[in-house]
Amino acid sequence: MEKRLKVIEKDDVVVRFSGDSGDGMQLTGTLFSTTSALFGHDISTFPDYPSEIRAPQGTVGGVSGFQVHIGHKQVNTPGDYADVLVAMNPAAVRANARYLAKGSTIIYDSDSFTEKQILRAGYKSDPFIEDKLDGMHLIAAPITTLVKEVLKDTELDPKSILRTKNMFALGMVYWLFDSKLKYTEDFIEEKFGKKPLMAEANSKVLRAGYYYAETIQAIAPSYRVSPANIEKGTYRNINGNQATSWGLLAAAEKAGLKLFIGSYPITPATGILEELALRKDLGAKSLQAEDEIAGICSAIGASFAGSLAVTSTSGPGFALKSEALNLAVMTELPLVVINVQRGGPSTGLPTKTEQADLWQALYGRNGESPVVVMAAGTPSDCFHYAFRAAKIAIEYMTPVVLLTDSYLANGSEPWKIPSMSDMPSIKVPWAEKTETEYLPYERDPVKHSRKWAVPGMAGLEHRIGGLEKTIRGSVSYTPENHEYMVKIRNEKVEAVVAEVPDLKVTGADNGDLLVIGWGSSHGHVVTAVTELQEEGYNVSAVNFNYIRPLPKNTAQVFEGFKKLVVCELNLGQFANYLRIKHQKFTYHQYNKVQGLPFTVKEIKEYCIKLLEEK
Amino acid sequence: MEKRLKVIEKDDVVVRFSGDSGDGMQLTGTLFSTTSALFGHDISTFPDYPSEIRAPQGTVGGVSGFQVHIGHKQVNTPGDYADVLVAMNPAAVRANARYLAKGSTIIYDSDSFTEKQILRAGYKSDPFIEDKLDGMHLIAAPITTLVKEVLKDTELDPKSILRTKNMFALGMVYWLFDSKLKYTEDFIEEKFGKKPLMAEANSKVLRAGYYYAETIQAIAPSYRVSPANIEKGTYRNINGNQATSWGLLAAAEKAGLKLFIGSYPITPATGILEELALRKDLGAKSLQAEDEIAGICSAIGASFAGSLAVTSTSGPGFALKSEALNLAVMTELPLVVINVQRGGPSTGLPTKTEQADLWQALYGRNGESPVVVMAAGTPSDCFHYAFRAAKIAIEYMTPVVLLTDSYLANGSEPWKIPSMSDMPSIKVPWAEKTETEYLPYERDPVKHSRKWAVPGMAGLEHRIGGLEKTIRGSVSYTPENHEYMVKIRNEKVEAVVAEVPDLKVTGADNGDLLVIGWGSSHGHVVTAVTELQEEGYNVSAVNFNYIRPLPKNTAQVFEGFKKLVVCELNLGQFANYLRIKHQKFTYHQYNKVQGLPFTVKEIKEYCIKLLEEK
Amino acid sequence: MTETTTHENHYVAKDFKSDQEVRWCPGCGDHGILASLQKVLAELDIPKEKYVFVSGIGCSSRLPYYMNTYGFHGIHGRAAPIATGIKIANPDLMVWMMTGDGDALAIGGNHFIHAIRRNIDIKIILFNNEIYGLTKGQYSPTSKKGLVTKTSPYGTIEEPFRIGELTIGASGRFFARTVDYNLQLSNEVYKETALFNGTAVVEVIQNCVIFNDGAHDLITNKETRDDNTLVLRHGEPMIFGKNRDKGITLENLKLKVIKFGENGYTEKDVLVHDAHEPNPGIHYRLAGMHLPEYPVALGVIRSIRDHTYDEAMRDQHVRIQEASKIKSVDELLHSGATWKK
Amino acid sequence: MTETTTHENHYVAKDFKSDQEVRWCPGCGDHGILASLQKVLAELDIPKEKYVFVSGIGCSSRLPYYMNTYGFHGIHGRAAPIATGIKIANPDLMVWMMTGDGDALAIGGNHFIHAIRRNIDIKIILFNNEIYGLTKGQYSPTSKKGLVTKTSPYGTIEEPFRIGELTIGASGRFFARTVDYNLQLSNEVYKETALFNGTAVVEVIQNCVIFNDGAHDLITNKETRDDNTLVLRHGEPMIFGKNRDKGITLENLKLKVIKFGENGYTEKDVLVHDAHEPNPGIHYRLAGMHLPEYPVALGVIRSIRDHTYDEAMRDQHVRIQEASKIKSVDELLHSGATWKK
Ligand SMILES: Cc1ncc(C[n+]2csc(CCOP(=O)(O)OP(=O)(O)O)c2C)c(N)n1
Ligand SMILES: Cc1ncc(C[n+]2csc(CCOP(=O)(O)OP(=O)(O)O)c2C)c(N)n1
Ligand code: SF4
Ligand code: SF4
Ligand SMILES: [Mg+2]
Ligand SMILES: [Mg+2]
Repeated sequence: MEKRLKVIEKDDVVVRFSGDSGDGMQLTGTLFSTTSALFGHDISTFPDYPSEIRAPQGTVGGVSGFQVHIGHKQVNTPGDYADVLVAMNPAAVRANARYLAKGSTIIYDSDSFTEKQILRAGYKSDPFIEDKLDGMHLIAAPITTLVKEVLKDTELDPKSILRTKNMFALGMVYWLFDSKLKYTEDFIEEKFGKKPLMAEANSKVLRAGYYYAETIQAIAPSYRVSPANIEKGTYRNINGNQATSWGLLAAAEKAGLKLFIGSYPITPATGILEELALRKDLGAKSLQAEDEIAGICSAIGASFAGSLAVTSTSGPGFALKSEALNLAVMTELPLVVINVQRGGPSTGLPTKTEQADLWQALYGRNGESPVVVMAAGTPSDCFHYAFRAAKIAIEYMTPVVLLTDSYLANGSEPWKIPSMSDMPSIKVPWAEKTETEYLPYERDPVKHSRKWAVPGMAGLEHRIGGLEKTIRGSVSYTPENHEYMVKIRNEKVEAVVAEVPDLKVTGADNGDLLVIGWGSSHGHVVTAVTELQEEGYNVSAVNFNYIRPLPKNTAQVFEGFKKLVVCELNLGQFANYLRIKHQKFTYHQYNKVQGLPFTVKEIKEYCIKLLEEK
Repeated sequence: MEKRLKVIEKDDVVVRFSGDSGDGMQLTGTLFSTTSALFGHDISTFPDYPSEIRAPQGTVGGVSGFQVHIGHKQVNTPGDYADVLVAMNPAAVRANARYLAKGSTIIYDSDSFTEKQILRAGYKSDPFIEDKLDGMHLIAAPITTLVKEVLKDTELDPKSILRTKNMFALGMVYWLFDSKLKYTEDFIEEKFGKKPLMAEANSKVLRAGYYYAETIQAIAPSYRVSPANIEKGTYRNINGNQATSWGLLAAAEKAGLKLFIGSYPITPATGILEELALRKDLGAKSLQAEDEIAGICSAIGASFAGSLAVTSTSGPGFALKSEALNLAVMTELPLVVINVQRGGPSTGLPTKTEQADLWQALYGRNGESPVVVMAAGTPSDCFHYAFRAAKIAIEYMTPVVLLTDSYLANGSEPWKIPSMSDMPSIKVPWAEKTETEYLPYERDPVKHSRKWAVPGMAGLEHRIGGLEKTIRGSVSYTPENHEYMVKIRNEKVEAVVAEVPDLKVTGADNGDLLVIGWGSSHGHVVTAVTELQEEGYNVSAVNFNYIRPLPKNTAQVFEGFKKLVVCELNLGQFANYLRIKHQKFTYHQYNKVQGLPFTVKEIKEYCIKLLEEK
Repeated sequence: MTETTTHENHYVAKDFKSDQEVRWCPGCGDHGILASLQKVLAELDIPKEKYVFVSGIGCSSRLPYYMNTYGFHGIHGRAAPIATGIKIANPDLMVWMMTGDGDALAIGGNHFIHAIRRNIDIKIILFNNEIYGLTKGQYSPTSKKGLVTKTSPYGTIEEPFRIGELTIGASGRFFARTVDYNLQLSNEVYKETALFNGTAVVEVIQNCVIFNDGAHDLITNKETRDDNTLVLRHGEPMIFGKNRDKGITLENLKLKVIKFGENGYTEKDVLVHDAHEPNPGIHYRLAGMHLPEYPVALGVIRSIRDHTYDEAMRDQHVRIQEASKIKSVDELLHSGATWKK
Repeated sequence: MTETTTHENHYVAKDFKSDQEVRWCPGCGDHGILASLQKVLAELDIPKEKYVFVSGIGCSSRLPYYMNTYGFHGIHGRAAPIATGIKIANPDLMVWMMTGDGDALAIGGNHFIHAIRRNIDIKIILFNNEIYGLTKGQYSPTSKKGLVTKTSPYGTIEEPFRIGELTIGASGRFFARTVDYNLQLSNEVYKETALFNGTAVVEVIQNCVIFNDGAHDLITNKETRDDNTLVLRHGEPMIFGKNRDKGITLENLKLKVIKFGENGYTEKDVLVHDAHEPNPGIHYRLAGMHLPEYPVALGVIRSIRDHTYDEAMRDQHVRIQEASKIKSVDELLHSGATWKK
């Protein structure tokens, strides 16, 4: 599933405020633009009023919009398509539906989506379905109700109260973009200087919107890639969590197994459990467990009973699963553990992205505890890597940890829909009743995997568990047996290298600098390097999706370059892992730990600096 | 607390079976010797019968003994002092009390310790206290009762039943030494060939003893070091868990804090909770929590409230604590976490030793999660390192993980009792109410530690938690703040290097080979190297007790040697850590993962081989 | 906890407001709980620095930030052991625990029942909105069977916990129930909670306006609430209803709702509430009453003074320290068998 | 679980013995439990390969090794979620869970109450020796207050859980109690357990001869047991005592022990046991009875057939699969908004 995409990262974003003429959208847009400009962004704006001064309320004609294009780099246009749309009513949706970028975010006042208003906007049913926007990132907020509630103790008249709705929406957008409220508050102060009631009301509502977005953990997808050489085919939008879930469903279907997921909700991983809970139509069984430990343990139970078992979580929950993950290591049962990384440590920054759980995935358990570790690179390839993770787990009878992150989980992109008949087959290593006794830990000579006998199969009854044991499954404290088992479990995971495709280099095989990324660094690393190449630099890039084991040709690729730099959103975990696995190379590090993805610009700047140093 | 000990590891052990003449001790001893010899051990035995044929039952005069000295190397004598004593009655204890090695293990039939028997043996009160044996490793087993129970359905007469007691004791000893039962079973079969009832009874009881020892997780201390240049002073025997507990009590006293321990029982760490539960006399507060998570969380709460807070556990429990440990990292509260390592992964080998939780201690948490990591080297220096761990935790406001292991926890050795007035002081970084606002995350410019304000201090009220936060303690999602905090938490842990003494090299500062150990490798590494030096090899040794941060002079020491080898009981965790921290050196590895400590012999052999390779 | 002596600290509710802006959704029941707690604290005679507010994770668990006292925002589900550690470390503190139905009963269920069993002096305020608010609307262990949420798109298939039954089943000595915006009852209940010594559990019927709006409608809206709730007060008869014409009696081993004047029932048949009866049988039933068969009981349902864990630990320490000869670490190190070299 | 049809599998107890040698201490109550379970399984008409024995960690949790069926020896406290996963994955299996008082109620307490709440069809046999056996004698959440153990050298200071109250407080539908070596009663109880559909909790009064010998002496020794226990059977009056001259009645809202002939009480005053009464009030009290005031109730105390979690999930799957147009992953991938390039 290698797609050749020219990955373009937009260091810029287009926001459109849209509502009825009376909704104060122009003001909102202006305030947002100015705040952005003050923050140092380049901006370009485009206000568009309805042609009539007072168009019929609630109709498409009455919609007033204000579009802002903000960017790190020079911004030359107000943008063609909006990435974020604020829609105060159904008409605003209708008016803008075709000007939305793929995978954009729509914040809307759900209170205004009454049947009457919907009809008035010209819809017959659900606007989002009618306009095929249900693949977008929809954030419904009952803005009218909330504004009334915030101001319930004020002496303002109802009309003035409703006039502050735009501030609520603006507050939410500010939260999405981590903006400061200061400029807008000062503006309000000044504008309503003589009407303290109004000033206070507007400020209050602005902050209420901001906090509301925080409280509901509103997250805007921040990842966008556009295919360059677009292949023929049927496309859809897909986000990382959905792609992960579907990849697992695909693997279950291919393997002929039932899919089981046992999870506990946690941002930003909840979407996987939510998606699979929907998929009862395809026979997926989901358990919302009482906690993360129960989540993984139920999955281990389901695996013992013959399901394709999955547990999904994020950093803190992954920490809680460590003890039980070792039970899967010891019992050598197939298990897919998905960790959607977020900012840490501890509760950290729950809605932000980071790549700092790599150590935990590799080494965060007691004893010698080898597991396969993989990382997806883009929202849509979560499908591919989830499928592969399941295939390896089953065929090698091993737990596999798949790392994604907040950035992938919430990001969406157009995706060429694969056909199930093109997907590789998955061979389940079923045990069979034979003349000789079933030995639970007898191994395949190449893969070192054991055979899978599940309850219900007559004559294969056996007992396993977390104590060290012999080939027969009986408990053993024998020194030599323990050493043998520790080593063979390790070798089994190393043997997975047979499934790992060689690293593909973006650019020449030799050069001055190799930029190394892993997982979701993909887009930024490849884009930065492609741009550098276009600018004449002797630079190439690789991005790792298989971490343990590493691709066979890793050292060989590294050898082609004078310098190596590892880019990751942590303090250098993958770089250190490479120091262990390929000690002979010198690794530079480019790290960022801000809860944000890289920008292309900063990677390029760092690379140029590194190339200039001698 | 650097003691200059010449560390001698005994690769040999002396076992003495002792009981009434009718107790069958000679047979037991012979069977044990033969089994050991068959296993490849060198042996030397010494039977000593009572002078009278039928001495009065239960008296010292009636005691019959059989001593076996077994060893890996050549064994030349039956041994001076016994390391393991099997005592079938009080008289057997009396007869052997002064022939016991320090820290030896006594397995005794508690059923025979009736008042009458005790008096008969010449004791007035508790034999173990009277003979000052309460510092020994005592294993009480109600052998008589258990034997009766095992054979309750047999048709044997009561007397014959009691005659099998020796087999129960023998079974227990076999378990302690991981011996096979086969030879003894064959012997029984042959001996009682004509009396199937007797044969069956003896076999049954033998196995019952073996399983009993397994069930109660009987562990024999296996570590013995004898001081060479013995300093003047008062000595006592101490085992690792006790020394750890007492080191913590000492730190609490020095710091003027109350000690709090919140733990959940788990082999081999339970001894620490048990010891501190006894120490209510010194004000120690202990909570046997409902699980490991509650254990660490209660300790975090106690720390927030101003106690010296501790939680103790072993591998699987340590895994469960990972999430909460990060809460301590984030809130920057002092906390000592003791992990008494055992064989893993998962439940693994609960009673066996291993050093395979190093990764977990260093990296087993979500996000960038720096903690101080230390490891004790001998049973008695657990006191010293527990004290130091507490001192660092308090003075730097940080969690500290102290690693010991089964081998240290259960091993005991003579220890020169320190005086509290010689212990270093501990300065608690209390916050004080000043004119300016208390800022929970304001830092010491050198240590980077924050100040400690605890509930009850008026005017310092504040709120902290697991979300990322600013210097004022308020929640913050700001990218720059997060990056700053991630880095400063890291730097704080690195700043602890100021407390870390330089590595001391055993031997010359330059040479052909440096043998590197950490934690409990101490004894074997140093002994092996000392012996090699005596044999003329150009070899030195270092043993690490501070893992994160590493001693300042680490690289400098490494530079003096042509080759480096890291010896550890895992697959190479410390070696890999050194590859990260000091990438430029080449590390050889000598690893063992058998649930057993090293032997001096195998380290020496490996070193000689390595020296011979070019 | 500190004994209440003369009223020296003249606090007003505002003194307990922290400088952090309250970030809950407008209209959220949490605002009511916060206001009520601040008012009650101001009425107690305890210095501000002696309060500690501990919480787990969830919307509800944000409360400590808004309270100008010592506060600890823990991790999900673990507020109870954190609070336990604080209370043991310093029994002079008054420790409040703020938690949600997910925090206390899903991931934190075990700590919850163990705190109750130990009877450690912690005041647990459980915000029951029958949903996971902070993570945007998944069902919780108290969600009504059949509820459609993000993780139960076809309706849940599990019976909810009844918090009162669970609490009393775990040997709970104090259980009360109140409603977020019923400030009068809440003040009363929180005050009794503050003064109680031991693990106190208060279930607050709380409305999440965003993800589970109206879940408690039958017992909170003006029209129906009086007929659907029964406010229990120690020593008072169990009478309820808009017209105070209904009551609770015991019949055939079961509680029964009666209407005065019907089937010959009168006020005399009504049970009188005894919150201090040690035998938990009747409290278990009262706490478990639920619609439609029964009204939901509010107020303090059970309140039994028993030895607390912190008291017992203190007693044991005093006793042992008096008896022991070991008074310092030096003495400890030299105790037992030693020898000189 | 599989329905019991005609008896095709002619098993004897020995067929359920595995080849592993039983390693419990001689005299340990666990031997009795194992023997009884093997006997009961042999009497059921279910093929051996359909049984799964799941456990946590502890002496008790070693049982699966000795049972010649599928077995899974899990990690400490987590048997319930493992069993839950197995049952959901394959509802045709009969899943038994072997656990101890520490395993189920200390570290595993949360999973225990959640399994019960969900009413998933798992048969939980809880070996209650009121001690941690495997780790050599620390107190457990069921140890009697004051017990001296290795971690409570001066006696424990906490009240124990009463397993029956906790179970019913968590909405338990089945609770029974038996005694390790009372094989006759045990067989009866385990058989009812096997045939019950839903989460069944059986508390087995089990003696640890090594670390807590005699803890249950009053209710197990021949002298006193008949006066200290009450065997409940559905439909039978609650009569007990060596001379069967005592019974249980309800008075002043509380259960009361009466002696026939004293104070005018006769057999007529005695309550009749109704194990199938859905209202948990009376079962809660019966399960909670303890010495010295009351005899300890044995037998099946509560047994309520309710929709199980596994049944509800199956029903939901059937319903949704019938209604949905998506029958394959290919169809899923093409559902919703797509476009062609
Ligand atoms: C270990 C862990 N697991 C999961 C989460 C995600 N999480 C945060 S709050 C919450 C549930 C909140 O529900 P509740 O306790 O009812 O609080 P509410 O928001 O409804 O007040 C969850 C699942 C987390 N933060 N940490
Ligand atoms: C995570 C973890 N914590 C602690 C332990 C140690 N441990 C094993 S069994 C046990 C308690 C056993 O008590 P119980 O469940 O009552 O079983 P019993 O041995 O009495 O049958 C403990 C604390 C462990 N194995 N794993
Ligand atoms: S999401 Fe619900 S519970 Fe959370 S603050 Fe908003 S209304 Fe309150
Ligand atoms: S220690 Fe106790 S519970 Fe464990 S096997 Fe022995 S008697 Fe049984
Ligand atoms: Mg909630
Ligand atoms: Mg037990």
